[in-house]
Amino acid sequence: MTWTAEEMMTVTAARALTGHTSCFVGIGLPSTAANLARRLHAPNLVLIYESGAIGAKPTRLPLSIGDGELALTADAVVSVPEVFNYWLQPGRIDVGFLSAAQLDRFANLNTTVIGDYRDPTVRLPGAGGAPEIAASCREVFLMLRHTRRAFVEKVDFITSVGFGDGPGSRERLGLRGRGPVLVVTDIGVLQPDPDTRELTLTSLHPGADLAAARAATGWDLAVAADLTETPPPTGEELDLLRALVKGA
Amino acid sequence: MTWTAEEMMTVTAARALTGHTSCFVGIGLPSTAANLARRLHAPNLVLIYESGAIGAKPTRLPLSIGDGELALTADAVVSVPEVFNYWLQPGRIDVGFLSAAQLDRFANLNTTVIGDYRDPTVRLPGAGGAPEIAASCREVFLMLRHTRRAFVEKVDFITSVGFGDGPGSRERLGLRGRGPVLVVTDIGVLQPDPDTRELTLTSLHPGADLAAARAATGWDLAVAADLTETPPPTGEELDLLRALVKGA
Amino acid sequence: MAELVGLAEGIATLVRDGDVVALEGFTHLIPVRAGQEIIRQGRRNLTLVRMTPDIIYDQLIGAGCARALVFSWGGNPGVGSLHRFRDAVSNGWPVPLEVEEHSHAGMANRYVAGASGLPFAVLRGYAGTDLFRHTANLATVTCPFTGEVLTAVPALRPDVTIIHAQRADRAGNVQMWGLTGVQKEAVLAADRSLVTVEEIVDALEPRPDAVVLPGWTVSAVAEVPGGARPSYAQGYYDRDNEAYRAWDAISRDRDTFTAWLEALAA
Amino acid sequence: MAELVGLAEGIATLVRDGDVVALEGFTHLIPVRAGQEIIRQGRRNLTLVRMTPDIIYDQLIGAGCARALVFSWGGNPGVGSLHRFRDAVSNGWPVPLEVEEHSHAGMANRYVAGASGLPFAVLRGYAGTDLFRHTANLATVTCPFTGEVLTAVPALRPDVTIIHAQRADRAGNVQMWGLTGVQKEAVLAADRSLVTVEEIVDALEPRPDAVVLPGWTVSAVAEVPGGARPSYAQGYYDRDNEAYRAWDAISRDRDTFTAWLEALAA
Repeated sequence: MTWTAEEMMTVTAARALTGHTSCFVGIGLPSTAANLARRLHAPNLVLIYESGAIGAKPTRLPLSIGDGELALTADAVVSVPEVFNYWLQPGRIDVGFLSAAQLDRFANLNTTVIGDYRDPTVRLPGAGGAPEIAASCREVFLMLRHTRRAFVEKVDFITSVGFGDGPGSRERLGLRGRGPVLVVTDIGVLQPDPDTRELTLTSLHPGADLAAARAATGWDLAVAADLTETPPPTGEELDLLRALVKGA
Repeated sequence: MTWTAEEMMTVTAARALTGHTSCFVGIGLPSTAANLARRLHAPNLVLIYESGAIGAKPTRLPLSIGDGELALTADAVVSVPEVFNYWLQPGRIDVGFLSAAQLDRFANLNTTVIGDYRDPTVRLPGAGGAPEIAASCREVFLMLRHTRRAFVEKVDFITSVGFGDGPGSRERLGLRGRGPVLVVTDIGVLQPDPDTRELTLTSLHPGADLAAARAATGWDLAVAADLTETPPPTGEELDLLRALVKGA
Repeated sequence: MAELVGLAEGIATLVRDGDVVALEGFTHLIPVRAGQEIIRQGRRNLTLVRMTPDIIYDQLIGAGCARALVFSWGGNPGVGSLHRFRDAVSNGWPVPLEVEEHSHAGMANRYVAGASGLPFAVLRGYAGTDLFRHTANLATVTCPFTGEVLTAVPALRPDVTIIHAQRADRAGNVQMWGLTGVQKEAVLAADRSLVTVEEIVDALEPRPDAVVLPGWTVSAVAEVPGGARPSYAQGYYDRDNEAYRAWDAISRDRDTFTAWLEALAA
Repeated sequence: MAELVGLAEGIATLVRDGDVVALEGFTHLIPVRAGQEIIRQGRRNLTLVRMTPDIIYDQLIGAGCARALVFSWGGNPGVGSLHRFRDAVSNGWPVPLEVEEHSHAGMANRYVAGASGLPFAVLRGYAGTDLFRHTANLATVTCPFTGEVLTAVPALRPDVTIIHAQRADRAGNVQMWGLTGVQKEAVLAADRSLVTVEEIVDALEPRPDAVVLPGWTVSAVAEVPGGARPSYAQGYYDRDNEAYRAWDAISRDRDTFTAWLEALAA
């Protein structure tokens, strides 16, 4: 059985979502992963979209966060100010999904510009909900491709804070969530070291090798002593995922 | 034709409400006056109840501000925080109705305590929406019985600010509404002097006399040079008012 | 997820002596039966919070459940004064009652701050009033952009908030409609919450002017038909004005009130 | 009271050169047709405000209507970048574009402050980000009760806000439903407002998840069926994804864009 890198990422993220977890999801891979988890092992997962759908249960993948399907299947539909003020800010939401164009070893994220802010090489979309998702969700999951362009020594712009410059940073900044606890890439899985907060490779996807991971990382990559292999996607996982994506 | 003092007050207040005025009304005489005006000369009057009914068109007088009739006939039903933050605070509402247990010559109002705050002679209901209604409505109408106990030299507690200690007070306090422009009592009508802001008797109801007004006022009552007589209630006004009250 | 419980069980597990307890419902959907269950279970030293304390708070105060009241308007709507509240404030009967009073705008914003995870809220309010001289929990804050001075009120975070709603489903999702006041904010601001409902249904069909509180935001739901009487429950019953008038007579006098209290306990 | 107008008349009377203009609609009910009418009428030096500038703002920017953009996320949702926006930021084509960027939470709260008549709003946001180094309109405020330091954002008060809704009645009362985003706040925060609607009806029957803006809070209402295409209008039409993808090709190149612009003007 074969699968794509994207399928491996999506299945790995979906597995990390369990129970009654409430989950702040954007569109794209996170939404796919969360909806896959609801169809697999986490039927009670609470999906919250920043467009105002609380407890959405889409029967197909939404085309955008404005998809009527989200409003029509939600437990409650609220205004955008309410989503951020009453739901995200107080830390009610367990998991927030984010991605980025750049991240550093402390999982600080850049979605604003590549290059100089006033004269950028690439102008990116900007912050959106990310700074407050990174600050206030109880935990943050990251999903992004593992490349040297993305995994950089220093991000060009800190759009969202991971662990700042290391231990104690989040506390000093008054960020109440635990921060990024899981980074799922197309090569493997990284998790912050409990002491140094530095992202550490804890698992390699089937077929990926450590040299590739190091080569795709712009800093000297820390590797867990007990580096494991990510269990491959099961037939059920792949079937459900493919049906979900096809249905969109 | 005869009428009660309360009917005279209600009709007089109703006449002052015209056009598309938006009106923040409580229960009791103000609600009766506003609903009478809608049935007389101001069918487009917008009634706003602090319980969250924006543009209520009750077919009968509400029993309380929680009356379902208000929600069922409103243009929009909103939360209580929204009523105060989005509707009252920005100064969107033209007229606010208030009453009080005590008022002074500058129309400062007391609805909190008679006597000492910590050891009151009479504990009154308190502020409710009054301080912000008095601060933020474009204009304030007052309705209360004209007695020496109510019209006092100095209120025991300033619950809501009229003109403070005179000209400039509202500006210094950052109160953006014009303040009380009309006081309707069972004896007559008082309006603030344009220069001194002191309440001045501008009209006496039919049958009331100036001596009675002076006797019922706890300070040396200012009287307008062109003191007029309030036009008596018309048959139509009384018929509609009585039907309205009977229907409640 | 919200647990489905009986009213007695819900009060027993969620409301503790000394708690800060908010019962909200802005003249509509007042959780009267839940308040009376607090009296029955003999809770003491509660700090009672409510924008509009009316007869249910008069009953709680008269029964000696409260050591403090945080409020913005206290009265028997359309009838007159709260005699048990007055007796507690003026004579300390049956126990002394501390009072912290605000305006409606201030109380509403205190709940908003609590629901939003903020320590305070900003409003244009209280300016020039004597509330600033007597209410400790007020301050000013200066706009960092305009220099304008505004009023700040601290967040309200009740230990437990109790409200009454029309419906819940078996997963504990709560639906209320009509005038829903400050109830959503009061529940989201609290550590724990109990919602009494007219009925528990299989599914909550969407309807106009409805507010839904997902079950995972509520601690417990109890089916209590008539739980808001004598106040309104839109779609179920209207206000029983006679009961409000009758309360005036019952509450005027300590003996008639005590007799009422004994009848309630019986 | 809201006046019922044609779209061209509404834009002509309400939108002026140099205005601060907000077109809101959070990926649903985006006022696309109204934005294109602004291009047709050749408005210049606008400060465009929008949480999520997408293809309609790419069009306005490419057409040279804007001197500044205030936003929190700019992109072609599900497709990629906004090429006209990038060209303006990187190369000043066709005119230089000043950028003031925020987070969604910051923008939403800026509208809330504007709608509430407050000069600023308080939130837990931006902490530790480089936004503080590059966005002038940010400050901190200290809680007078706890001493905690929070972020302050200034109120947004557009000269004119434009939104698209499903329905209005002949008195100009506006009804929208589904995901209604920040539109109520954006309208209440503005001096003037224009609402385009799918249809004008005799009566607005109440319905679930509906937000109503009374006619007296709106300057003008224009009936513009399909006014939100290619975005959604719940109950009327779905998103036209193909159009979003097509925009990527049209906007990539100045010449193809210019041809599109001439076709629009024709």
